[in-house]
Amino acid sequence: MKKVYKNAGEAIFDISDGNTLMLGGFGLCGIPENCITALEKKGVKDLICISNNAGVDDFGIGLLLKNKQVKKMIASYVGENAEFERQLLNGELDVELIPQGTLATRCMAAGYGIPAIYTPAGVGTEVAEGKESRVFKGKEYLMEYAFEADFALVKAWKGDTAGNLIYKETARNFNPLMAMAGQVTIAEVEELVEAGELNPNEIHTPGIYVHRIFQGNSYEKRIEQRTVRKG
Amino acid sequence: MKKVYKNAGEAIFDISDGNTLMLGGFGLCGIPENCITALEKKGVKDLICISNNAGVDDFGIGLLLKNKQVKKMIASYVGENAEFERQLLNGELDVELIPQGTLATRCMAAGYGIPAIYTPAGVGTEVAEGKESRVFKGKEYLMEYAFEADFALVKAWKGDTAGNLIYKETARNFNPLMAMAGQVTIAEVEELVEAGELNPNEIHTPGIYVHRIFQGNSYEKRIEQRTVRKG
Amino acid sequence: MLDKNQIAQRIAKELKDGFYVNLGIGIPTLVANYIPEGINVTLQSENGLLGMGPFPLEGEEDADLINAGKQTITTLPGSSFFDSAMSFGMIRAGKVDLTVLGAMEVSENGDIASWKIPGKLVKGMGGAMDLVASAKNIIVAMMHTNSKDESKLLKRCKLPLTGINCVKKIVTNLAVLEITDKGFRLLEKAPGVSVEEIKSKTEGNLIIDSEIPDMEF
Amino acid sequence: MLDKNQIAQRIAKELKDGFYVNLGIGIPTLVANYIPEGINVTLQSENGLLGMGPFPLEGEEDADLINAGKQTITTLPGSSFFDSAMSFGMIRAGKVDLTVLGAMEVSENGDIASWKIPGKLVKGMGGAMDLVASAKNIIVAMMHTNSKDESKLLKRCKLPLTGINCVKKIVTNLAVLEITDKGFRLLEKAPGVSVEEIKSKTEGNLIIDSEIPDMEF
Repeated sequence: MKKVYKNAGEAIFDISDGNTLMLGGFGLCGIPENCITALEKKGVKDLICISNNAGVDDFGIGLLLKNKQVKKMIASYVGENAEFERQLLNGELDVELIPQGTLATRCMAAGYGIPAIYTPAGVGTEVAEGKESRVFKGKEYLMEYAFEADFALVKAWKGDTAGNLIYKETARNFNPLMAMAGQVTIAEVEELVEAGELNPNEIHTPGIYVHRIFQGNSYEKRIEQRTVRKG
Repeated sequence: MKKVYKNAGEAIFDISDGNTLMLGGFGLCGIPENCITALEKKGVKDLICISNNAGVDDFGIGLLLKNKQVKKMIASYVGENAEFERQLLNGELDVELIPQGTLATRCMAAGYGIPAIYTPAGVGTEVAEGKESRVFKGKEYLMEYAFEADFALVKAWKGDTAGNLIYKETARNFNPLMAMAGQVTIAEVEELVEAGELNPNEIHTPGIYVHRIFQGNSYEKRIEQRTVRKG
Repeated sequence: MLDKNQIAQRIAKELKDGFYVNLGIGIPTLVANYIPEGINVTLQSENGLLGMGPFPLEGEEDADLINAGKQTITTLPGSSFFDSAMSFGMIRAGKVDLTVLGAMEVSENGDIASWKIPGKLVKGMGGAMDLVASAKNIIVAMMHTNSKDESKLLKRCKLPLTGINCVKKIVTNLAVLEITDKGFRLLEKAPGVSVEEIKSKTEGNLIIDSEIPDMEF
Repeated sequence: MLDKNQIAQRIAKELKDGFYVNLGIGIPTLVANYIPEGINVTLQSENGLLGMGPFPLEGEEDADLINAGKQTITTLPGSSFFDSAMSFGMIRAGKVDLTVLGAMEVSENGDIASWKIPGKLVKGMGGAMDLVASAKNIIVAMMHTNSKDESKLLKRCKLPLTGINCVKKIVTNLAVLEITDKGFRLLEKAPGVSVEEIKSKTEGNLIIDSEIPDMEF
């Protein structure tokens, strides 16, 4: 059972129209660049994308939006994308906004086989509408269900042929959570090594969660807000 | 706000009779040896201990049992301890046995501020008695509450003055989960270094969860089942 | 009347040694510039970092190291990285001592509206709903009135809520107020601002139960 | 009639390339000795390890590296360590392809009793309840009868249950059986064992719907 694929195109071979995808990353940090490009090229349509953000106009999930491949976006913040705005206002795109911690925890719950969790986020707001709520020790919580996704597309720093992943700095974000949650998890890594070359004590995502892995290339790693201080 | 304490005796100064303690470790692997010895010396009584196991007769939590300091033991497996057996049969000790994954997840839930989770473990067994159950997608789950503990006593391999912890191999087990769950978390480490000396990408328990830390000494690290193969 | 930096400076006085603090985007971010001498504070960024440092030097930006505002940043000694579930886990569990965030409206019972203006495009709540639902101590940093000079301290919020009964304290360009059972209790006024002006610009119930001192910095 | 090693050997034939497998204490542990050539299997130990290797060489024991039976072990290339919540998380989420465990009793509907004998001291269920409640595929390895020569394959379990409707297959010293809607379906018999003997030692409903072949190894 080989997990290693040659490139993104091969790794996403069976992603189909209408599939639900989780895409790791926070803003443009830690996004599966190669997989997104391959999806754009493949032209699959009517995708339901679960991702914290929707990229920018010409990068990240923004590429799939521009190409009209996304039917529905489930995210916590989508403010950086004019094309997104246009499609939403035109009714071309469906969007479901959920609190960031709820998004993260619903992914984790899926990876941990926990069908539902309770969180106070959104109590008393429109997020609570239609949701079951419950009081524990005097505080109100919403019941939130684990996410399901046909595929999770994640990006790691280093990976090995057994599927183990190590993320770098804040590029970790949603990646390990989504990696656990996909029916099929596809990981692209900056550096792919043989099993045994990563320290087992430093693995962030154990290989059991990763079904396919490939070494990505030409990472742009675009910075959204380049902020610097004077030396 | 200094988190660093000189030794176990100073770090556990305010643990009192009747407190609920979580103790990390699986069997004798990764147990807070120094804290246990200090508790034995301090002689606090009527403790409620949450730990996967109860040590052996003369090591680990077994030391506290022998000293009759434990009122109640919450664990998943307690089969290695004759003194435990004696006290239990004599009605000197109260015991609550819960599935190991439920134990782990109830600690994690506490650390994540999630008041209750659902797990299928124990459905249809005596573990389910008196518990609320619920069906999700045709499968039955039990609702299990997050644990509460006055103190969590954990053991790590390396730690820094900011309270960050790194565990070694399978000595990780319940330690990071309990570290997140204690009202006050006390970590003993084999090697304590200055903040900045550990790689922030390799931290298992972020310092925010750790209130007190000290460098332990004289680690015995007793092996329960020494199994070897021929060379 | 305070400018944004002075609001941040006043809020920084609320910091205590050993605090873990989450600073929102906008004025709250500026608080980091005024951490008092001798006080050690650890900044949490909800995208997965404890121990956030200042912006990097030019040329030292790292695309893998950003804050929740997607700005390039640095880390300080003792920092740690983690995933988004653990990040909101520590927030939900009350491990973060203080959360400072902006708002469009705050009501006299501590409700906050900060994420959505009906009719305008919705950008999303990001982590704000998680933060306000869970933080032990929430300080709102905002202007006392909106661009139409209408009060942002209301009897009830008019905009869609971010969270309910959660704000503890408010620092505006005019005043420091705390939320009580009976409404906004005026604690301090900005230098040069009269109690009358604060009264006139506070729609919600304003409690003035003593001589109101000027803010100190 | 099979010995314990032969039971393990027969179970090893159920392994498929790429499988993640959790082996319980006792006979299940022996399965690791019979993994077929050319098949790559990753062993999970629920105390927090994927990629468990054999026992260490004498003198190379590491107190920090044990399996769920508290035995000193080693790791293989590609292994990883994690905490107990993640360990049971991957079990609960169905990521472990096969679980092999012992039992005191199995009933014809797939219930299993394995952790408690009333009147005897209770040692605890450890991770068994989590495993049986969540595993995709559970094979029970056990003797067909107990020390009093009473059947362990029952209509209903008499001992306190570990889990319900979960066992898929049973390999005993006498036979290989699978659980169906109507009871135990006999698949294979141990060399030298008659169908009659299996019938007489199986209390639960036994389905024999074809010629029963001898087990192959």
